[in-house]
Amino acid sequence: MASDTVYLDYAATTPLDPRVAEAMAMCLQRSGAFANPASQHEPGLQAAALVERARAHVAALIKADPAEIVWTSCATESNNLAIKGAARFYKQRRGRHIVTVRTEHKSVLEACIALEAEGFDIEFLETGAEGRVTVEQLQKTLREDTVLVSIMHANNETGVVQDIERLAPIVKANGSLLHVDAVQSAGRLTLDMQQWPVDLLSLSAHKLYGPKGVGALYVRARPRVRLQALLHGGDQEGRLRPGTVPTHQVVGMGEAYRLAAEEAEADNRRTAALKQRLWHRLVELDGVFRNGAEDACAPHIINLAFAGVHGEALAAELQGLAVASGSACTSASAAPSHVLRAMGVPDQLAHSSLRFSFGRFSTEQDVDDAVEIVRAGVERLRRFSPIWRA
Amino acid sequence: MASDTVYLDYAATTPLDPRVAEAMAMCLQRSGAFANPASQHEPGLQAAALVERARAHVAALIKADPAEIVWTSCATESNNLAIKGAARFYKQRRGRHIVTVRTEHKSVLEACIALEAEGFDIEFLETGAEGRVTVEQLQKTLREDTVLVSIMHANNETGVVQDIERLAPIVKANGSLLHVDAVQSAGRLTLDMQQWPVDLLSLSAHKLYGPKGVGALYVRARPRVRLQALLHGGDQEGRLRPGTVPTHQVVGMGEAYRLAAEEAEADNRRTAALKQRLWHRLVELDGVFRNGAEDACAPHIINLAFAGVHGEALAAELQGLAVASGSACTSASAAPSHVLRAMGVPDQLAHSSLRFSFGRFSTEQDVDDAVEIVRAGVERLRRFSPIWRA
Amino acid sequence: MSLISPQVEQHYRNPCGADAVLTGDNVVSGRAGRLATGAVLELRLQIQGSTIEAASFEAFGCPATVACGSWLAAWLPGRELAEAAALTGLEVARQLALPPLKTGVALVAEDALKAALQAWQND
Amino acid sequence: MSLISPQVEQHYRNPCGADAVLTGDNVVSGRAGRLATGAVLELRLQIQGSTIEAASFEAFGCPATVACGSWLAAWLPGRELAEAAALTGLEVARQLALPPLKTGVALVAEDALKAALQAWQND
Ligand SMILES: Cc1ncc(COP(=O)(O)O)c(C=O)c1O
Ligand SMILES: Cc1ncc(COP(=O)(O)O)c(C=O)c1O
Ligand code: FES
Ligand code: FES
Repeated sequence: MASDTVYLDYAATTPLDPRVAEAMAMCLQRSGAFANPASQHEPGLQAAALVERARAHVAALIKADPAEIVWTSCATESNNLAIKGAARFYKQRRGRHIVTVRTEHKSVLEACIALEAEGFDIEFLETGAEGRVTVEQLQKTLREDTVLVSIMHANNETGVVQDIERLAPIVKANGSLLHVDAVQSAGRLTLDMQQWPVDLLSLSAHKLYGPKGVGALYVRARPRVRLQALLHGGDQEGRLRPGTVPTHQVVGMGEAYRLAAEEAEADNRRTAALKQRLWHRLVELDGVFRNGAEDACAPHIINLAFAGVHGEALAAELQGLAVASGSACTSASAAPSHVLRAMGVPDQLAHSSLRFSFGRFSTEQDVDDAVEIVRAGVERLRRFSPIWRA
Repeated sequence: MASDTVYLDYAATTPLDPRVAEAMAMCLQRSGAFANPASQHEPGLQAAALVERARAHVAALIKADPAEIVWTSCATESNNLAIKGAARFYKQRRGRHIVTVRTEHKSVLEACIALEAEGFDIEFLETGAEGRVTVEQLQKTLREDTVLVSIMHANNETGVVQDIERLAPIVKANGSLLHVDAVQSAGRLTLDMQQWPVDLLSLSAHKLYGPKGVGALYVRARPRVRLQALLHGGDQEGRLRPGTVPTHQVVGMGEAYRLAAEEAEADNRRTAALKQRLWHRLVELDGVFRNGAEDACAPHIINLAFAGVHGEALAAELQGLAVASGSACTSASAAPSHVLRAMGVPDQLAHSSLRFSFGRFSTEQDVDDAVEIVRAGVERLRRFSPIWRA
Repeated sequence: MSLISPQVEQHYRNPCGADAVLTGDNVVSGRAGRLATGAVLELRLQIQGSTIEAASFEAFGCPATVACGSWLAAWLPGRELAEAAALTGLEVARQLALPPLKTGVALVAEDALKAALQAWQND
Repeated sequence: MSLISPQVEQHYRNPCGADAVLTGDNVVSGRAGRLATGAVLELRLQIQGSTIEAASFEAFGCPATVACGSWLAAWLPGRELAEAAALTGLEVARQLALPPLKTGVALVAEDALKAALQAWQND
């Protein structure tokens, strides 16, 4: 990428940590662990050993047992496997009622909706302007036939954090399974599978300085959670996920998670400070609003609305600055973000929102440059905005 | 891997071509195309451009249009998406009869069998000792409600090649869809989607000097073949395969396929010669048989039975030589290869078989070393074999 | 931005009639679009007899929306009212090489123009 | 090979009684297992009175199969017939630290031993 672009889109994807790239490169050489980790010959066993070491690193970050980690090809697959897999396996035993939240990632929402065709009954929890689900709401919605509840930890658009520690026991008391999409929170917030009664947890590598194209699903072993596989055809990953395990990819994820265990605290302190710096500067622009709960937010994400200017136009103004525009304008609909709408953000502001997200390589200079670029864009667009009167 | 291991297991997985590793490394640097190819900012568009160039390279090798290539996470997923996706989409229109072959890869067989639970009727074509399906057999088996036929091109255990050019028109004349698993044949045999009436074709990167963890599915555009997706949750890949596209992985596959277009012919001439060299030397051992048609075999695979010795024991003898043992002894059953059994190979010989497979980096020295290692192992084991009398 | 043609790019970066201040008896305005769908366009026309003398716009929307406003503000001055009334959104979309996804934005532009011409008639 | 314990490795690489040639009136043999399941073991015992004097084996099968044969050929000489008859496959599996997957192979070994002892009785 153009080296002069200020990259504040870490929630979309992060660059690799150079140490991760190095660990992967070892597997990519002819002299490295290139063999198929399922092969029973010596080179295969060497690759398998690396795969298992990586599994242990991922497990360690969430305080799980390595045997509870299933490799997948991305968090979209993890979410689909968790939701469809559990729903299909337990529907006879338990029922066909599924509960999730309107602000979930598309891969959760659409996996749930796909299950409607199989006779499942999906119920969506609403969130207030804060973007948070309450204990009372959840309690009211659970039914005897609720087979699965899927609630994300940190939201990818707003950073808003759901209080899994308080919500989880309620789901378990009802005898339902709980799936948590922890893609944005892994390495940013504490995840503790020994303490939290969570059954399934989705993880991704590429939001935490690991490679794209690999993810993981935590599947609780005690009591054992069962799933119906989405793919068939091999004995890999306890038959939950057949296909040759890509050694370099999982080694990259393992190394990324190992580094996170060591460095996340310092990273998070830094990104939280950068986020505050950005907010304090931009709020001076007038008509700038923060979407989502300020006091329950992942350290790396901030979502801001700029009254009077359109997010897509603003994004086009931001030459040299990579951030995410709120509205999903590359998709067929010109609708603004489903997350912001679900939080009751007015249409105008929902269309006017940008997500800024920070990471290990972000600097104060990045923030200061970003502020100048955004200020210029907002000021130009407001000059001919029919809805902005300064 | 131990650099003194002779690696003759290219059909399990290949090492990366160093040029592929280099192309991938460019995407793995912070200064490289690390952004999310779905992002609309400049770095995202740069990544998307690389993804599209890679798609064009893959399409070119099989004479398809780039828009007909869908990225997947591996060929196991390609096979599952093709088979379940087509069967589920067309069942109402066409019927629930599916035809495949007993010698297919597990991911095809198990995907088909998984469909039985949804009311599909799976019929398996038998092969003779040659391992080949005949036109007459296929013709006899097709029914009016046959929705899908899945036949692999080159077999992964024996190298036996099905005559897709003759079989495909028969499937199409019947109005059924045809899926071909071309994982082992891509880059080894000609694949021409302009000439062949094939609807769906599965491809993998890691059998052709590309990375593990990425594959592709060819989906014919004219007439357009429709599929029901396995995963839900994003607009990527025409909604057939949501999830962040892993730029470095698809760039690796693209580069591998680009190189194959240039170098496959020379590679194949070389591997075919190495295979003959191995065969001529080993046949001197007595009681060595070749599994599968000799005259319709992919250039890189040879499967040999060593009478009187067990494949797993032989594999354990072969310190310093990486080849594949026929029987699947790491799985719960001690059954010999389903492929060899389907070909009518007697139990004893099926248990006594090894697959040798060659590739771009194989040398005559590799062959000669392999012959000596195998000879020593076979001779030792035969000395106390209850079923071998020299 | 992949959805942006060179024509849109030009008008978006250097819009025509975005800074013009049109006032007076012979100035009318028309507004179209909804905040909910993310595109609002307001057009002002200064009219003399049956001729449009000057035009300006304000826009809230994606770059294509801004470009539509700018294109109108550049094209309208000097036109007869009848000619302006005959302009369609599809023609605007064609002129700006908008992708199909953005046709809706051009229809908003047509509506804003129609609303302004209607306001003149009602005057 | 991940399914191979050190005990199996030792017996497989250096099997006992694989090369012994036992012949004579007081030699019986027992065979068990099937080619179909990939493990065949043949055991020969040289018996004097109620004592096993010598043993040899032949095996077709995975390393565990070979190791079972070798372990028997090493363990049996000097044993009383009654003691040999009491040996179970599970004990063989335990001695060789076989993984559960390979228990079947040890049961084949037990069967071969039983068959040889039976042949002696029938003699
Ligand atoms: C919260 C959340 N869940 C799931 C995903 C899907 O991740 P992937 O693109 O790796 O499939 C993302 C990434 O966009 C995310 O932010
Ligand atoms: C013929 C064939 N089909 C499918 C596959 C599955 O490929 P992957 O392991 O990449 O999913 C393989 C590889 O083992 C194969 O040889
Ligand atoms: S904002 Fe203009 S179309 Fe989405
Ligand atoms: S060969 Fe011994 S168990 Fe499979």
